Amino acid sequence: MLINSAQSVVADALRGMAAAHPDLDVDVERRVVVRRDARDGGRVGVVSGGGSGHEPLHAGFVGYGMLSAACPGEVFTSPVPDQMVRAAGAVDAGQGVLFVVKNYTGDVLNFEMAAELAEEDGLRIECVLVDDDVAVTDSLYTAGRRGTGATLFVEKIAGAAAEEGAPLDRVASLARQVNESSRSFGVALSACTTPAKGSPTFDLPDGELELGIGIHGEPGRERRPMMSAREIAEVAVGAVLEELAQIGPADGPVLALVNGMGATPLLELYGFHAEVARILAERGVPVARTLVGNYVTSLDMAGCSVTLCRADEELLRLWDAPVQTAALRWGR
Amino acid sequence: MLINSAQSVVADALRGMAAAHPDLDVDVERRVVVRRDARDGGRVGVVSGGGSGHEPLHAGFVGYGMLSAACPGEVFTSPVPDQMVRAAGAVDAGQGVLFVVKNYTGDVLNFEMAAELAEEDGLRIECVLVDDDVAVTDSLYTAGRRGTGATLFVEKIAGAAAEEGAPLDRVASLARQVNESSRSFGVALSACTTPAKGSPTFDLPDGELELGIGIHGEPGRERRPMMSAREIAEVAVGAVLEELAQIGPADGPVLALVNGMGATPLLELYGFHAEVARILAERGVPVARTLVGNYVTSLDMAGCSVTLCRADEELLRLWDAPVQTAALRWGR
Amino acid sequence: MRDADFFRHWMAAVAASVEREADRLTELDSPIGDADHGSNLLRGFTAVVAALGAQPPTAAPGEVLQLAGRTLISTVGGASGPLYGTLLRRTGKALGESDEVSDAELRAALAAGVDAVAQLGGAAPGDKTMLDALEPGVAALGTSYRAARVAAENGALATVPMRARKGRASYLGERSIGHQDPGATSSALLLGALADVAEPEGAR
Amino acid sequence: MRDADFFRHWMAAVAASVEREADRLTELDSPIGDADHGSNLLRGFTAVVAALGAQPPTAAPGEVLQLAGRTLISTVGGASGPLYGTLLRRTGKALGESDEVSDAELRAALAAGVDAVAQLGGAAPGDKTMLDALEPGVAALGTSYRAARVAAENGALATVPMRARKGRASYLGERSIGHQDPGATSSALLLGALADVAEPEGAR
Ligand SMILES: Nc1ncnc2c1ncn2[C@@H]1O[C@H](COP(=O)(O)OP(=O)(O)O)[C@@H](O)[C@H]1O
Ligand SMILES: Nc1ncnc2c1ncn2[C@@H]1O[C@H](COP(=O)(O)OP(=O)(O)O)[C@@H](O)[C@H]1O
Ligand SMILES: [Mg+2]
Ligand SMILES: [Mg+2]
Ligand SMILES: [Mg+2]
Ligand SMILES: [Mg+2]
Repeated sequence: MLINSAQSVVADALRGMAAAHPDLDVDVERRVVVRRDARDGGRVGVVSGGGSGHEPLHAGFVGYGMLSAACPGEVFTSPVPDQMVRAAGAVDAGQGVLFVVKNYTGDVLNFEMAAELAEEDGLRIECVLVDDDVAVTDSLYTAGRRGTGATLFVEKIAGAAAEEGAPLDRVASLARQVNESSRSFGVALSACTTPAKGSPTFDLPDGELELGIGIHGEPGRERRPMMSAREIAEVAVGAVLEELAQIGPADGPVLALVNGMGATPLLELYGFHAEVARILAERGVPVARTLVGNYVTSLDMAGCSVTLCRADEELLRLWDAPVQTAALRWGR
Repeated sequence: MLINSAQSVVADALRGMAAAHPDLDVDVERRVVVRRDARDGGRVGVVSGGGSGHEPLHAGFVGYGMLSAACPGEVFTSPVPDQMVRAAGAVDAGQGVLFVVKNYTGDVLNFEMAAELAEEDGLRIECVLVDDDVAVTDSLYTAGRRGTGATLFVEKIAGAAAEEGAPLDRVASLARQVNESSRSFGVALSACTTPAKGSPTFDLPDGELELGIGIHGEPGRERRPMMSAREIAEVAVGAVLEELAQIGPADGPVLALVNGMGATPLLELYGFHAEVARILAERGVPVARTLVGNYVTSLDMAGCSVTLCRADEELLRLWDAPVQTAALRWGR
Repeated sequence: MRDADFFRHWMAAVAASVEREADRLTELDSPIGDADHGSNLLRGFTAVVAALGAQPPTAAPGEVLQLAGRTLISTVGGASGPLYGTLLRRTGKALGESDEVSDAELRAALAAGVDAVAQLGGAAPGDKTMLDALEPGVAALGTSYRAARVAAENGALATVPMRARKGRASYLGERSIGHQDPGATSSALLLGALADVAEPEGAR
Repeated sequence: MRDADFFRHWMAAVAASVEREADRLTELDSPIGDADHGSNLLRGFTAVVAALGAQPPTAAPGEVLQLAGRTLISTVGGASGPLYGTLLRRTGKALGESDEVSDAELRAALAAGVDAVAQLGGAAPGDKTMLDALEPGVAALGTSYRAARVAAENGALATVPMRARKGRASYLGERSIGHQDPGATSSALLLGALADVAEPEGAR
């Protein structure tokens, strides 16, 4: 691994972000990355965070039109409440703050505690839970669906609404709409290696893959002999469309995120996207916008995920709105 | 590997690019990716290409303010002259075309043949060779320094000049200036696996690394026991600065590219950049602009490279100029 | 009666056993989790020991545990940070402000702490979580500290055949069966350390 | 005298041996190259066979080799595409337009082709490239086709201890020593196929 030590990985990365992005205010000690002009213009703050190892999520999405601040935890470990409280304080311009929380027990508990503390400090806080991963059934027998690729959609669209001056309630309800309209499915072709463990988190022999993985190096729901990109796309898109159908009848196009888990070459990812696009076309699902790349990663895991979000005109407009962050940039 | 077959990898990726980027004109059959509005405005054309497996280089850099067209070869195999001839014909607006060629025997020979053929068709062609990799000594005993990270700088700055309407000679001389002002050094923490071979191109045990690697999965100049990010940065930055010093005394700041080889998590890459930035600061080298990410990759190789380019005010201005491509985007 | 030093020793003993067992906890967290439980608790209890070292020596037992809990919340993250943090904070609060507490008071306070964990995390025994060690362990305190240790250890072992219904392991469904829960394992360490401090080797 | 069919058979024989040896060529290209030489030539000679199949049967020997060369240039890429393409094109050009060529004419034409390769790539024998098999191989054609095959094979073997000065292997410096050059190996296949076609098994 390209590291100094397992202990220093997150602090080192934050020092690097500070050096690379002068428009970010990076508190390496307290682990908060804040957009320098977060408080100018009296906007609603949008704060997210989670375990590290998913870069560019979240810190790479801090900036104009997206996140006001991000709180990176240890690798695959949700941040602690102190970080979110500090971030909320740093970005609040009197209009309140939205917490974007991926649905993992740790993230939920820590953000909840932070919300309580920040509210005690007099801030208005709303939380939106992201739970888009269809590989996990949302039932009494699980901690609920995981938050994965849809996080990018939620952060982009909530950030755009906040940038426009939408009030907290509206920013929060848009964020919830995006989450409820999004579903994801992920596949691993290799396990990943956390700095602390130093060896792959599970054993996945060459020639096998895991279907229905999350983004924390945990095994998926099912192991299979290696499949072609075409077959993998069938499974992933099929699973996502099936769950989207349960929300209700389609009423518009989708936003598509074809996401690499970290170690899958862009060459392969584009080839995989060709299959995704073909399948969507065959099933009559119009795609309004597409993003192909490594956005919500799992360290050095090889694999990919597909996220689709049903987008009405308002969501599309907010998706297209200018954004200027380390990892996502257009229109500005 | 996330593929359909080793034979279809490049065609599949091009189908995916076509689906994801409607503003690109992707000829999957003939393997040419052209900016749709390449001929509007009567600009000089800037065409590059090379073996596939380095994505987003080059096709990810086709668009406003950068490349007019790209010619992707098979994986790690330079494209054939027919591709470059076709690309030149597709982008020429009467102002001539610059070929940006990485210095590998195959690329040089194929681009040279293409230039001859295009000139026979009546086009004005200039070629610029990119050879920035200091791990290879440029002597009678080698094929000369390899073209690696500086390719991004050359393509961005030549593209910006062309976008502004600079004539072919000027675009070419700027491109040469960028190349002559740039040096790179790369390190592999793992080998990569080409689809055709299906297993790592060389054997690199855990706990060892290769110093001075290129971008084609070839071994480097030297194998060493694993080093820390700090130590690797010392070696890489030291080697680059030493070679830059031989060009002449420093007369301004540098552009820095801290580049991932494909499978190195962004978390680690930023941590590595922290060391690069520290060393540059300690040695009194001012950094004007920084790019951290996977830009000039080697399939699923883990590792990184450092490229520095001495930039005068004109180069900085052209670097900052708006760019809108799949993989590099700002100011627009 | 147990004074503040008793609780400081307990926390130091937990820190020591977490340090000893960190790799095993992370290992257990690999097949059914995200391979961080050991490093999470190591980071947390190292910080607890440092925080308690900086706390005024006049602190009451309840204050010791509350500071330990707050420190876990501020340094661990993940699921275990808020859960163990709440366990110790609530236990500390229940102990009140007296300088010495009886074993019966401690037992009642720990029971309140475990309830708070169940409430916060929404889990019940049988869900394959730390509660599967904490509940039987704390219940057995009525017998002896050593009995609590044994009950917690058995509780941790009993998670092996369970199918997880809370936390990350629940994502695996059927595939979570056959693995011991890391949090239940660390809970057994917590109660084991308590037994060590309350009934030291020599006293056995 | 050798007619156009002789050259078509030669190219088909090269395609067959490249198909047989593709994995080995790629394997040789791994430690000192980029692991594509086998697939490059397989792609190229498969296209050559297809192109020749579509060529009018009236084509002269020189036209057969020129089409083969152009096809390699248009389908292979890499270093070997232009180099082998030039070898065959230049050889074809040197054969002129006659319907039959003598062995002596072929020998002279191949020598011109090899010179063109040396000129295009700037390499000389001893640089650990295809020239280390082509030069001695074509020189030995004066003796016999079989001698050419043997000389080319020996030339390929002789690249093992060489330090590369051209192509990708040169980047490795000292570390290129000890490996056989893939291009020299495929050149030996090329001349071996020529020997097979010119002096078939039965004739030996
Ligand atoms: N809802 C819950 N209630 C009680 N304990 C839980 C719950 N969710 C998880 N746990 C415990 O937390 C442990 C995992 O802790 P840890 O690995 O530190 O956090 P994370 O799961 O966030 O990575 C599990 O083994 C389990 O015992
Ligand atoms: N300058 C050169 N002159 C002659 N032959 C060369 C030269 N450069 C490379 N070669 C030959 O080309 C072979 C490699 O071909 P190939 O692997 O297909 O292309 P690439 O090196 O572009 O991947 C080498 O083994 C060598 O024999
Ligand atoms: Mg965790
Ligand atoms: Mg090649
Ligand atoms: Mg865990
Ligand atoms: Mg090669």
